[in-house]
Amino acid sequence: MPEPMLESRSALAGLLAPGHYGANGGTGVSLSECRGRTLLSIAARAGQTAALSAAIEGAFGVPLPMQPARTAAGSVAFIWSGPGLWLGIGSSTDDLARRLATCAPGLASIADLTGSRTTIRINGPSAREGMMKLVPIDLDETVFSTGSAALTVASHIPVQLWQTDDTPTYEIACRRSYSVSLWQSLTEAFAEYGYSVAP
Amino acid sequence: MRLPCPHCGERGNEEFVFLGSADPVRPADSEAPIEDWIDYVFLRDNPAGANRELWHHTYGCRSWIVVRRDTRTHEILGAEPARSLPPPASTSAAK
Amino acid sequence: MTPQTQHTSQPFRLASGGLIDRATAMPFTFDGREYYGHPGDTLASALLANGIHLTGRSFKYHRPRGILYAGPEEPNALVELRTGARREPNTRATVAELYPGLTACSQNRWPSLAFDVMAVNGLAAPIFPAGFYYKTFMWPAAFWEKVYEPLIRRAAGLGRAAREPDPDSYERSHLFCDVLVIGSGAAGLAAARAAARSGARVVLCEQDFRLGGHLLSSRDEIDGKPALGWVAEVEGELAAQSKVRVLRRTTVFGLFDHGVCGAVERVSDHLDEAPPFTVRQRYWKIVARHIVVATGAIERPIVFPQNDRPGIMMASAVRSYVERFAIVPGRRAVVFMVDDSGWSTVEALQRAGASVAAVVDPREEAPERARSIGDAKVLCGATVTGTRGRLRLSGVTIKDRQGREQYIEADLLAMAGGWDPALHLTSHLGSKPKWDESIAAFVPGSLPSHIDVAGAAAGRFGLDAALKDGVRAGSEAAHHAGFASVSLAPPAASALPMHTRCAPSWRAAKLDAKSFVDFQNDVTAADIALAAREGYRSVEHAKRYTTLGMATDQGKSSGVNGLAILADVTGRTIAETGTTTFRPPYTAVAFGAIAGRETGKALRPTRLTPTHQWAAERNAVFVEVGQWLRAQWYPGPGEADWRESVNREVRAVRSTVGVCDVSTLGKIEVMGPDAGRLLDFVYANTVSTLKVGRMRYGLMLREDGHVMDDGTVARIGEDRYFLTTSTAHAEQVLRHLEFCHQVLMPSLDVAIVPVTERWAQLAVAGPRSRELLAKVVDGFDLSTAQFPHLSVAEITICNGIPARIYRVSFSGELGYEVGVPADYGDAFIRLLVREGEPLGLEPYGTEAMTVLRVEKGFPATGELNGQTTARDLGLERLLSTKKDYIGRALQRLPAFNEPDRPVLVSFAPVNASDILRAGSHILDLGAAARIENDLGYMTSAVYSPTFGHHIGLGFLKRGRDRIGERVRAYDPVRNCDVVVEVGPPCRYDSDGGLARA
Amino acid sequence: MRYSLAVLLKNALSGHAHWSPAWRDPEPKAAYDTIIVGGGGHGLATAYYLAKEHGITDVAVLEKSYIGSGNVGRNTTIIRSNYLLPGNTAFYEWSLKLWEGLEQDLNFNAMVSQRGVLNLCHSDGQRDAFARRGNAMRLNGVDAELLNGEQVRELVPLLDFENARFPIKGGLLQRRGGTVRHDAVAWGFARGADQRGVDIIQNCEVTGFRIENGRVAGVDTTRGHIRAKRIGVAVAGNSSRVAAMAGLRLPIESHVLQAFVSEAIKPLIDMVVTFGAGHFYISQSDKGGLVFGGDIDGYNSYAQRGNLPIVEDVLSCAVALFPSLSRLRYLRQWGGIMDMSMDGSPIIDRTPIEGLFLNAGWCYGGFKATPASGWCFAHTIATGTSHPLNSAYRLDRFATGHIIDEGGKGAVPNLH
Ligand SMILES: Cc1cc2nc3c(=O)[nH]c(=O)nc-3n(C[C@H](O)[C@H](O)[C@H](O)COP(=O)(O)OP(=O)(O)OC[C@H]3O[C@@H](n4cnc5c(N)ncnc54)[C@H](O)[C@@H]3O)c2cc1C
Ligand SMILES: NC(=O)c1ccc[n+]([C@@H]2O[C@H](COP(=O)([O-])OP(=O)(O)OC[C@H]3O[C@@H](n4cnc5c(N)ncnc54)[C@H](O)[C@@H]3O)[C@@H](O)[C@H]2O)c1
Ligand SMILES: Cc1cc2nc3c(=O)[nH]c(=O)nc-3n(C[C@H](O)[C@H](O)[C@H](O)COP(=O)(O)O)c2cc1C
Ligand SMILES: [Zn+2]
Repeated sequence: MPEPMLESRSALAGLLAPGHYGANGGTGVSLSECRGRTLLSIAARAGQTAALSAAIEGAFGVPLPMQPARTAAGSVAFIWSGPGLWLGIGSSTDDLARRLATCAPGLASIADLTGSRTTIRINGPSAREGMMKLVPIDLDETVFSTGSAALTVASHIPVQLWQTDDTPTYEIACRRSYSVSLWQSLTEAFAEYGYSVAP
Repeated sequence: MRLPCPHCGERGNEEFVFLGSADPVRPADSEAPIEDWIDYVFLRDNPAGANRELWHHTYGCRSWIVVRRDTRTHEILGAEPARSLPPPASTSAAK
Repeated sequence: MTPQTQHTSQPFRLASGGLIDRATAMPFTFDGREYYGHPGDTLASALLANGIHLTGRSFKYHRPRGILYAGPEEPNALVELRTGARREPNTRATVAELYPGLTACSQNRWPSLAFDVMAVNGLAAPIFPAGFYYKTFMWPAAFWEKVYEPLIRRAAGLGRAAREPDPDSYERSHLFCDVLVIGSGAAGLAAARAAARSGARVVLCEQDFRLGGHLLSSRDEIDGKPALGWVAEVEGELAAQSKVRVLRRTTVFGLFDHGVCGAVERVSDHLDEAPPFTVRQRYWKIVARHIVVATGAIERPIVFPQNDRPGIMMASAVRSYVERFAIVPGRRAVVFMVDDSGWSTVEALQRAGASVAAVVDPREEAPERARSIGDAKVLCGATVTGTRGRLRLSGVTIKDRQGREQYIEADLLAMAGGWDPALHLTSHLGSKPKWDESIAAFVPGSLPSHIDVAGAAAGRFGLDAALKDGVRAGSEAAHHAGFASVSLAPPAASALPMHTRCAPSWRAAKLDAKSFVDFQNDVTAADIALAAREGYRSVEHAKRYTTLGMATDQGKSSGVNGLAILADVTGRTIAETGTTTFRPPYTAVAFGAIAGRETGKALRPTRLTPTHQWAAERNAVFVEVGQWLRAQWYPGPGEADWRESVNREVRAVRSTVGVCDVSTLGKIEVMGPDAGRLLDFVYANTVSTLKVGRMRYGLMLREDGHVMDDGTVARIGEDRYFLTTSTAHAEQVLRHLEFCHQVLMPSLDVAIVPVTERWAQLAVAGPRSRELLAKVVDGFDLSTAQFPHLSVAEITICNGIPARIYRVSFSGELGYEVGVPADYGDAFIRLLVREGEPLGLEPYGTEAMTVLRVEKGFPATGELNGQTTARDLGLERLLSTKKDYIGRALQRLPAFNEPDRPVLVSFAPVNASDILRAGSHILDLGAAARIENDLGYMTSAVYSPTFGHHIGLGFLKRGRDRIGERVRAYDPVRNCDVVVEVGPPCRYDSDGGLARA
Repeated sequence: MRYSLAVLLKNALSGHAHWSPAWRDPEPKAAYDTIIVGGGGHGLATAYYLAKEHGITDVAVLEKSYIGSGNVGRNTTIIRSNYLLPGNTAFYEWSLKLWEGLEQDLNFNAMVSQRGVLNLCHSDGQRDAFARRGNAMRLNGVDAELLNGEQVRELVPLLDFENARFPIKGGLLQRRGGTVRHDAVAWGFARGADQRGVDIIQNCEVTGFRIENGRVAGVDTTRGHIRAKRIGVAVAGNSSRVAAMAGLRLPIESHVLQAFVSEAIKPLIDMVVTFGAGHFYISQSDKGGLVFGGDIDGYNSYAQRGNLPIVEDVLSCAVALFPSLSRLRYLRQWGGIMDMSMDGSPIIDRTPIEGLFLNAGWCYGGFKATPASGWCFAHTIATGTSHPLNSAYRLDRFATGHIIDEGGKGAVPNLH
């Protein structure tokens, strides 16, 4: 038997050198990658959406969002990903897949997507202004606020994003193969305000 | 151009892929008269005015939606998810 | 005088007044000479301050031309701004903001602006009327392209484009608002304030670098205070509100469907160079629920003989240069007006110390105002019949009411021809402007409910009207957007009420072949008459025949005069004649601004595979496959060219083992109790009969009967299938599945989830692949008995890492594909290579993969080109006869069943050293190279190290009957013609024993 | 009045006061032998060739607006015959041959400029597909050259070879391809037809067909009823609307295609260049404007205007391909209504209604077809049968499966 474990590698490995970049000493926003998350695609079986949401609420304390939004309890979050479809997020210790399988047998089709998306957190006073260069949707706080989520496109890259606090903080996820291109778009967009990269 | 996705809200048309008219109904099965098939696959009303058309929210929720739109003015007259529409004849046959 | 003071002096600058900063002198050069201006200047105003009117040459006759306007509607004063890679031809001096060190050059002249040899065109003008080129240059036939056309092309065009890549950067951003106000004149400011007070999200765009519109060049008062004070007050109020955004230097260039507007902000054009991290221009894509167009009005020139000399200027521009820029554009002026706003110009000139030698007005009586006009000679019922002066106006000939002509010396002629609402944007969505006889101008036609027009843009001239209308439009827009309107009393204006007895600017004089209508394109009144005479009577024909309104200014100044003259010569009314169509952009937009960052390498995102970093370290040569970058081959030490590398890679797979990243294949998981039913419907062959743990080849057709894609289908669980698609068709196939489910079979209980990026998928192929994989799987039995060809299993590797293993071969050898979570792909390939190298492993790229599959006769992109059928590919056995599926019905059409259709075969050169090339056509030996003899074509061709010669795949008529025969592979575009022998598609291990072993 | 330099000079002496109209403006007669619906390039060319080749001069062209108001007056003017499939190549080559003699034939300078059409390729697969096409052209006796990257660089040095997202690997060059002055084509054919007796009737919209016993008898128009024995419909983007008046449904959708022109500049781009890794093509007009375009907007439309996503795409591709164009400005954008057929190829054929003929489905490539289309349509109308050159362009090919799908895109019009 060779080496027992393989090392996991981020698609952005080598790109996220901590430091300050761009204008203004890099204080506009901070960018960091959200690593180590379990991602699951949760699809409700026909006619079972309500039952599935109830089962999940029972197990995790939050229901599934029924519109483009995010519900979260601790490190577990559910993000609307289309009608009858959610992205389940958990930390590696949440054991999300097994808990879902046990709480909702026959109610959902689940596929493991861990590692298939790169998620970047953007936080700071210029986050909203900068994000408007990337995505063609309205992020004004009256329209898109903490708990909101959307599927859209940034420079030809399909993305999913959601807001996690009022700073504001956004998390933007793209398919893994697009990570470097998305990172380049983000850093170009935020250079005007200055950004820091956090480990 | 802005299209109202029934799930995601109003979005720019760059997020969508257009397929064509939503009117043609797939014949009940492959043994249906060949004329019906030619009609379904190739012939279109192509109206100047209200048109029911299929769009796919490719960069959004990936739903197929039926949009009613005026082809002269581009005015949007309505939109609904394709899957909520009464099933076309062929579904029963496929079942 | 020291040279310094000589240079800094601006002889035509007034000692006081204006919105310029006299404390700072800014040097700039025009045509190589240095001058000075001030912050607040445009290039045009700075030139005028230095007494320079001559700034350009016209398009066709190369006539000397001067500055006509003070805004973006300028047709004449076009310059090449900046130099080198930043050179911008055709830049309007009237909008170029002055910055220290600005460099500009006149254009379309040789050798110099003052002496331009092409001005001989002007002498030949009689033989170059509108459309002359359609009537001549036809003899001898060959001369058009060899002689005439190159000459015409060289003479045409205005400035010269840069020839190096643009060093500046651009970006796009998005804005959403309840109310977009376009224009910051009295109407726009009033509208923005009213909308903002009601709580709406407001965006105000102003193309100028200062807010205020006409107020910047007037002495009007609002609410008893100077208008500029009111402007500052509103500006302050707007700036204080977080829901309001004011964008200066931002032109809204187009209105598009459903409230989408395009705008360009010139972020750094007023600077020598964009500061670090700052773009030159930003393209704003604005989505507005309501739009208030408050774009003002554009003053119309008067058409009269020789109305185009430098020194002839619009009356409103003269006002603007005097009041806003503190310049006196001439010492001795004549004012020619058909509209009363010209009186303000008379007053402004007099205030600036210029003498007004005469006021010429074809109307019969002067208004009240004329009485207090000092010593200016007021000639009512008079007209201007001609002008003099080569490079600058020297005098004006005037014919008075009695028909007597007099010549008056003057260096400035201001013309006030009336006003045209700047309604261009309102036409972008298809609304036709309508003629309003009461103001002798076109006004916006009926508009979609989310667009309103206010102030001069709506034909409501006069400051009072603009303010009232702005308040109305702003509150209504906010109201429509769902905000409670707040009642707001419009401010009161002191300005003189406008009276409307404007006379036609195109009938103020007797017209001739030197009465210019379109200044830039040299279209004269005579040209328009000629067009009508020749039958180009429709306004659209006249435009195209004469090129009226087709220059860089898009007829902002010439449009109405032109069509009014056309109406006169064709005996129709202006309303019957109609206008041509205004189209975006309102003013011309830099390509780079719209391209933004999405150009160069960033034109499209680049998709990288999970093993990219490793491959790069291994010096892989990458190839673009759609948006993906894939390793094409891995050069080895001492290898002379790519072919050697590929041969080595192929041999390794055939003899030991190779590994290839195939993660780019589309991967889709289809789950749920009805998954099998859906897949039976989308695949031509049956899927639902697969046993769990098994997989098969699957063929998808389009509904029109042709092949869409192929791939594999694996049954992972009772209700779970895993599909692969070709890299190229991944998105199309996914969308197609979603279509079949959501549109055709919505009642099926199925979930379709793309999982392409979940897996780093590595193909491990070759006789020793099993041996290699045995080292990494966690105790999984890879033997054929336990895990035969076309099996799938969910396993773990390397102590517990989840993985999927597929026994499948695209090379014909014993082969597997292993999927590991994408983040492990990098480590996994490193591990495989480390463990495999002692076994003889070579990583292989897409090139070797192609060789391997061509040897096996497997179709790929070249064969699945959208034009081929299952039968063409020899895959008819996959067409189920037991079920309905997409594409089945049309298999019945005659064309699908013709025996003559070219079918898939392979080719090998008879002379083993001959090279085969894809794209060759197939002919019978001895047949003439004519299309009637065309038998088919080659779709793929590779050098096969296995066979020691090239082999190809392709389609050949009746190919199956011709195995073993010789034909020609004819490739004239590459000078090749090779005798080849026809073979079956599969040349390597045709019974498939190796893959099953 | 014949055009020549001498005539031009003579008229110059009289201040151009004696030019006569290029075509008359007659009142419609009550009846014609043949009516052509649509005063675009194809309709006018059809009338011209009916008169010239078949001696049929009792013809009216009915145009709902001004002649040339449709696609002939709003296209990007590219002509070429670099087609792949049998049925297309010979037809388009015949068209190119007609272009080559058109000015002398019409006595009207349409500025046919054979400056070359270069299609760039960016991958080996694309190069092979170009080779297949180029070879098919050569088999048809058409000029075609396959260039490598270096040859392309020499020909068009302003292209980006350093920083391209999709590196340029070569190109397919047809030197005899080029551009033609769009409006002049409509005007030249109109003048030629008028001189041979054809009535060109503008502002005359066809609103219905009179059909008696399965045969056409005439049309209703906004200027009254007009009888005719034969009617040819050549209304491009409006084909479905007009066909519907005769109860026909067509394998066609109408889509908007946008085009753009830049400010005029001194000569910069010498030939027609098309991008192979995105939708973009460009040429420079005699006036100096860069004329360019890209993909169709992608949705059904009868409005002659489009939206921003295509504008963005086109200009991104422009700057990507030619980085030095970045600071140039575009001046105007407009749209035309394309008759997008289900296989991307046209129809020139009889219809199930006797005496009614159809010319449609030109997608965004019908300008180059104008002379041959008119020539073949005239033949079909005059003789009642297809000429071999248009024999593949049958209306019933969809029912037999003999589709002509150059791109292999299938029955989705917006993909062609
Ligand atoms: C932006 C753009 C770029 C293009 N680029 C190229 C190119 O580079 N090369 C190329 O080969 N092709 C190009 N094309 C395609 C080409 O222009 C068209 O295929 C071709 O012009 C169509 O034929 P036509 O000239 O007869 O059409 P049109 O000029 O559209 O003629 C049809 C006429 O029918 C009239 N009509 C419609 N309905 C009625 C009615 N009921 N009664 C009376 N009259 C009616 C219309 O008003 C119109 O004048 C382009 C098209 C567009 C829009
Ligand atoms: N006869 C006359 O004397 C006469 C005639 C017309 C107007 N006026 C004066 O003009 C004013 C009318 O007020 P108003 O507000 O209607 O017009 P305005 O001309 O004062 O303001 C229009 C503003 O819109 C801007 N603009 C135009 N197009 C734009 C675009 N596409 N994008 C961004 N900005 C754009 C202009 O730069 C200008 O600042 C009054 O002061 C009135 O007295 C006088
Ligand atoms: C090849 C070509 C070149 C053109 N060049 C110009 C031009 O230099 N200036 C201009 O204003 N319009 C130009 N146009 C666009 C026309 O003005 C007009 O927009 C187009 O013919 C569509 O007509 P419409 O806008 O009236 O609907 C050009 C059009 C074509 C087809
Ligand atoms: Zn959606």
